Amino acid sequence: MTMLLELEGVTKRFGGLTALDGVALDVRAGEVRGLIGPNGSGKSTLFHVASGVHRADGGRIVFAGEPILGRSSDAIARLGLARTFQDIQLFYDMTVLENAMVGCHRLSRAGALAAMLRPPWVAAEERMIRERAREALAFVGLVDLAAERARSIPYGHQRLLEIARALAAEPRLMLLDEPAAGMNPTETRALMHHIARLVDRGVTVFLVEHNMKMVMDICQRITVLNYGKVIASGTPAEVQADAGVVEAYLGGVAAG
Amino acid sequence: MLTITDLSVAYGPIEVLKGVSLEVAEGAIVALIGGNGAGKTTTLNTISGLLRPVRGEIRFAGARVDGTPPERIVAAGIAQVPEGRKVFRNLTVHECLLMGGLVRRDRAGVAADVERMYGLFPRLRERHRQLAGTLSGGEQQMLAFGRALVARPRLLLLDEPSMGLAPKIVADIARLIADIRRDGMTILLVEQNAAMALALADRGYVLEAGRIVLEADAKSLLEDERVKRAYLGL
Amino acid sequence: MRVLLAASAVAFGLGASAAGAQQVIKIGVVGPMTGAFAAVGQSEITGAEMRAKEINAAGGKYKIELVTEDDASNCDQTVNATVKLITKDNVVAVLGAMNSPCALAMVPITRRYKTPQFTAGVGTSITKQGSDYVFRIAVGSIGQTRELAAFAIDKLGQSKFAVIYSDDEYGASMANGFKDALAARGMQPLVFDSVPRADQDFTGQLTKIKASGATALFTTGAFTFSALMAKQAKQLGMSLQLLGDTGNASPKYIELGGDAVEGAVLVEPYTPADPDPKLQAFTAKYKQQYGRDPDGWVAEHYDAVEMIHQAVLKSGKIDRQTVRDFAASLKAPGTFRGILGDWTFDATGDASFNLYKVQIKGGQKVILAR
Amino acid sequence: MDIQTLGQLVLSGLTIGCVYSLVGLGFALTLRATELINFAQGEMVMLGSFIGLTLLTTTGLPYAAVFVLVAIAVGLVGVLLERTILRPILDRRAPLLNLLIATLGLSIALQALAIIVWGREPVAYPRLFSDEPVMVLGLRVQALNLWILGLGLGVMAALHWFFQHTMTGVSWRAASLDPATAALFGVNRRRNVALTFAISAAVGGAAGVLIAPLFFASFGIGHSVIVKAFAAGAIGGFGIVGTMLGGLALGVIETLAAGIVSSDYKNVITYSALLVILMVFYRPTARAGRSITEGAKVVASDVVDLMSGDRRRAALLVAGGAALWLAFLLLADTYALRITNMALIAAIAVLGLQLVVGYTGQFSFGHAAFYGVGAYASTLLTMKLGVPFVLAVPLAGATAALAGLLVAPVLRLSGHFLAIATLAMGEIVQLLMLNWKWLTNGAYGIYGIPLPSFAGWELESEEGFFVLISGVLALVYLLLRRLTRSRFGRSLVAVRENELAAMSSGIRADRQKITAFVVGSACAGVAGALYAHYIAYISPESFSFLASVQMVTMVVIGGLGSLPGGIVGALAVALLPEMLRALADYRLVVYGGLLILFMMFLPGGLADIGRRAWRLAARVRA
Repeated sequence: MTMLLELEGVTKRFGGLTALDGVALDVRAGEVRGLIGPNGSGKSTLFHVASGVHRADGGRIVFAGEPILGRSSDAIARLGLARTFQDIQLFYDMTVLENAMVGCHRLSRAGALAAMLRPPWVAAEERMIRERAREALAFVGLVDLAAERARSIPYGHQRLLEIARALAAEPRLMLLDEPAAGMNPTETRALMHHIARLVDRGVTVFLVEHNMKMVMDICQRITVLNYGKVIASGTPAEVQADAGVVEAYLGGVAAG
Repeated sequence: MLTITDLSVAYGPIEVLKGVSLEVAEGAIVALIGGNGAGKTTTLNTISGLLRPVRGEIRFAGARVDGTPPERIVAAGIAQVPEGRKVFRNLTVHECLLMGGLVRRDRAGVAADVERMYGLFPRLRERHRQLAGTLSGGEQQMLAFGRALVARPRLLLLDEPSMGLAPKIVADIARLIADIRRDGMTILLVEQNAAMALALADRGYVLEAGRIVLEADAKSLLEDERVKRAYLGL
Repeated sequence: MRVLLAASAVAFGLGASAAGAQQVIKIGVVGPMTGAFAAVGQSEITGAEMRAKEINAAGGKYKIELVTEDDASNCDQTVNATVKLITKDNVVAVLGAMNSPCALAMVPITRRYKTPQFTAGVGTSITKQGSDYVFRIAVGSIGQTRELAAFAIDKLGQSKFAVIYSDDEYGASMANGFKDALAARGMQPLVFDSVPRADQDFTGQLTKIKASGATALFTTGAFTFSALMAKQAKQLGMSLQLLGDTGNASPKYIELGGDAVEGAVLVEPYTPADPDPKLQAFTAKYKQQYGRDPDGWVAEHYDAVEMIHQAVLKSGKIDRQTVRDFAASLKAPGTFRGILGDWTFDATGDASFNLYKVQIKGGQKVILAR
Repeated sequence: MDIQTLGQLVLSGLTIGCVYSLVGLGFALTLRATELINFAQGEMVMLGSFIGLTLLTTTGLPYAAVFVLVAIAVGLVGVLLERTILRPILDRRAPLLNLLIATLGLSIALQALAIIVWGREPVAYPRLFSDEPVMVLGLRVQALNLWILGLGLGVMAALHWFFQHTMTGVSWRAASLDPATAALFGVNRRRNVALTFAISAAVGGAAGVLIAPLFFASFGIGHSVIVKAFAAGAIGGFGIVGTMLGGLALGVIETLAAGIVSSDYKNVITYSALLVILMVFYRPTARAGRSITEGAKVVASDVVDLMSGDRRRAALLVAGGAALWLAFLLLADTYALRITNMALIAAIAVLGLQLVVGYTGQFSFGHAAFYGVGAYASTLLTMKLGVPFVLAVPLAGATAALAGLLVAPVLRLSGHFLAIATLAMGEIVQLLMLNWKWLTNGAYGIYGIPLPSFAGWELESEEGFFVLISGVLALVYLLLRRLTRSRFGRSLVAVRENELAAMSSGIRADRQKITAFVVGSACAGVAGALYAHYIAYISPESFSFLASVQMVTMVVIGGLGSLPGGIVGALAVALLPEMLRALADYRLVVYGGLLILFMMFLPGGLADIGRRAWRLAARVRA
């Protein structure tokens, strides 16, 4: 198994606060990897650093064999890393379909000049984009809402739309930041099903989630972050048995 | 003391709370737990008057307060320690504490209460001229507590007080909450750290996707299998 | 929009029929009634209006109707307004614009529609476009500055000049004219600097002048600018012989400048200081109607209206070409005499009359020479 | 230069700097409390100068007393304006751009009202103090300057004290940092906004009564300082102390520049310094703040578009448009054609701006600069190099595009910093037109620009121009329509809607923004070229900041993010003042008032009306 994403000694500081403190972690191609930890432990920061939204202050990040620390988020996205956000980030005034179409950006190439002159290949490309976007929507079951504005669809669907947009880019690695947040149990079950199918399509998934049941059920390996440091890494069973993890999650208060 | 009945709140077309009802008895700590996005913060912000409900009502000490502007709510005796602390970064520690007493008429009383907070949190006294943004996370949380307490509330709303804090400091915060309660404060505590919240609370509610799915006294919630699996990671 | 235009046409039609047997001479006036140069536009309108009222009150064969359009010193609006005056209001001649660039922008239009344009804009290029239909009713920048420079050198004994101009077409024309006039006498200004039009603080420029050792200062631009220069020079304790062109010849210059402009020497086409009874009567009448002394612009537009009136009277035709030909025929003194004296236009359409050299003494203008 | 002179320059710079600081504070305060750039701030200065004059001449009160009274009076005016005009718009959560246009309308209307009340001519203040200079540290200083410095610095000190040491001041600062949390502790947002407007207007009025004795009271007095004052705020990061220091620094810099270097380049130096400061210090804050177009009912997708969906309907629309066009060509009179032609030229430039502002969400206060570049390029190419018209126009577009590319680095800024940077950029371009005399003929401008000619046939008639201009407009419209409905167009809207998500989808946000800006500049360049050959005379004055502001107005009135809206907006804004000619003095009062009303009741622009009407029609037919 090859390593798709590798982090080594990654450190990120915000002012006086050290959000990530020498984090080392690797994601293997083809696995579903979980990242858990208390709120504020640095999980989202790690995703931001890995996807280029924030620049790490130190360490090494390699994605698909290329060092990516210091590259911009769009450059990293073009390498095949797609992601969703904890606080959903959609193009709210665009339609559901158009959101997914923007996801196809990395797979197409028509620029401003081509758009104005519109040679035949541009029309073909546009059709391709539309098809792929529809397919991505169909994958998460949103195709019926294609013409709705992203703003006006329910919260759970907005989360799925973010996943569809990421999927439309045909990524190698998908980072999902709390995909089940705000979903009811039925929606969460459907989401788990979607993630399993993603893996079947050959997409590697790296996710942050608070819903323990979901994490334990679908992840092959889990890394636990606390106070910006990795405190445990291993299979769900190993992590659950780790005394340090229990301590961190319970915040030092005896839980009876 | 606080009674919420069938509360629904929406951001634009999207309903975030779908008929929430809960009750906080005088002198009690009530925990509201749930995952991110479940609607916990929305509940607190609606109580504080920052959001207007679409349906339902909120009664505080017998009077309806839903739809009342936030400055009246805080004057009526409900103060909030918001999620992520939200200290005023470019104000000094002292000014932040004074902000807590903004709606109070008695300047002398505010000054005395600020002094009391310095007694309670000696770190804040040391740094009273420093900008709040330069404090550490734990110190900011103390400041946020102090700021809310200067308002002299009867009901304190706490939004994720443990968030992003080291275990040792979380323990300090838990002790602080217990102390405040011992002085007779009523507290509505929103937490993702369910273990900590339920250990402190008398009663607990579980919020999922805008609905209350469980409610019971805290002890029995801690024993509940669903809660254990979903929120305690056990 | 067409409805509105139609409505205004109807309104004009009614106005004409109410005038009865009198024939109406329609004259267009375009200039700045709003914006930074609104005060200059005020002189333009009132001058034309005063003569029009007199003619109408006399009840002769012809009645003057002025159609006034604001251009806010914006050349696009000038052109729009000119087209409106010519094609919609069917005026026999257009007075304006006041701002040289705007007057310049009008030239292609008045030439195309063969409509005489009488402008007080002094910019050199206005009459250089080869149009037969443009007449400058003021003394151009070259003529003015030549007279001013000669007077300053010969009669005031100055040789160390500083020139500060506002950075627009007017200021540049005047300043360069002055510089050329000095060069013709083998002199160079010690300071030759421009200021952005919106600026109001000139300490920097004045400091430079002080350092240069100049003894005379020629400022050109809006009179507000010149008055401010004078005030700030005085505040810095500088005593300079101030020189000004016709742009400063407004009574406002003295009012705004106060004792800072005491001693300034100006050239102007009209001065209320002239003891000539006819001119004194004109001054008194204007003052009674508009509450201040008339300036050169007032007199120029007053005369222009009368010139158009004369052209129509002489030919008996209300016709653009007739008015143009009449103006073009004024080659020698004696054909048409107005407040400013005998009117003549050279081949390019430039008017020429002697300018008064006046000095401000005790807040009043005193004639030094003509 | 001796130390004496240097001291004199610095002192004078500080005096004018005081005024920049005060007016700049007004900008900074409203900006921080409401994120609004208040164009009417200059009119508070104007009101201050006139009210001060009236009080001085009628009551004979001492200057200091008048100063205080004026500050109070103008402060009350500020509250009144906030209550009646700005609050209703703020309450609708209208996009910031709409508010900006409303304050612009307010500024126009107040200036026009001032003309009606106080007349067109500037009025000198009565002499307040002896002209005898006082010697301070070996410098000759006028008593007046000392008063200005003293009162100005006094007001600033008082404001500083207010914001640092009173509970109201502290709560104001808290609310400007984090309104939601401040509300939790009892800061009433509305009251806070009203307070902000009161203070901003009061310091503006105070500034007016300070500068008027130096510069005369006139309706345009505020106009001359607001750009510099805004720059002062930007230099100080729109902080309270920062703006005070920024204004003083700016005053000193520009006075020294005029005294030591050349006054020709004084403002070039000032604006360049401003650009450098912005680019160096304000990049990190780039992504902060609400976007200017947020909340706008912008067209983002083709589902709400008029043309798509139904081919027959589209054909009908095109046919109807063509018929209207032909009817206008045949029936309109010369004047109507003339003003329509001018408006259509503006529309071409506005389409380009629509791409930048409406689709990309970037602010530009310098669009007229590219219009000017195009005008000069085509003029010089045809007159100096003999390039034929049909080649000169596209080349002018290319030149403007190149100019757009050159200044594109400013696009790294965002929000208000981008606004001020584009403004400075526009001013610099205009100043270069003035100062590169060998090329542009400086302030004289260039006259005798040849008419368009096609293989020896000269275009002269208004009808001919109408055909030419509307043809170019149609072409530009078609190209931009294709552009906006493409992968590229979607990526622009994506960047505007959510830059973070756009970049995470692989979109090079900076490059897309720059491309849009360059295309927008090219449109302006083509429009400028047509303008030059149509009007036959150009000078730097035609391409000022005000022209840029008017283009932004056209975009907003037309409707953000709508290409047909851009055209209709240009027509409406260009033709409205012409239609109001009959109102004479009241013309601009009505025009300004209409702008305000429009922003109050039609925040979505004319495009929104069109969309609603279309949907209604579609429903009726269905």
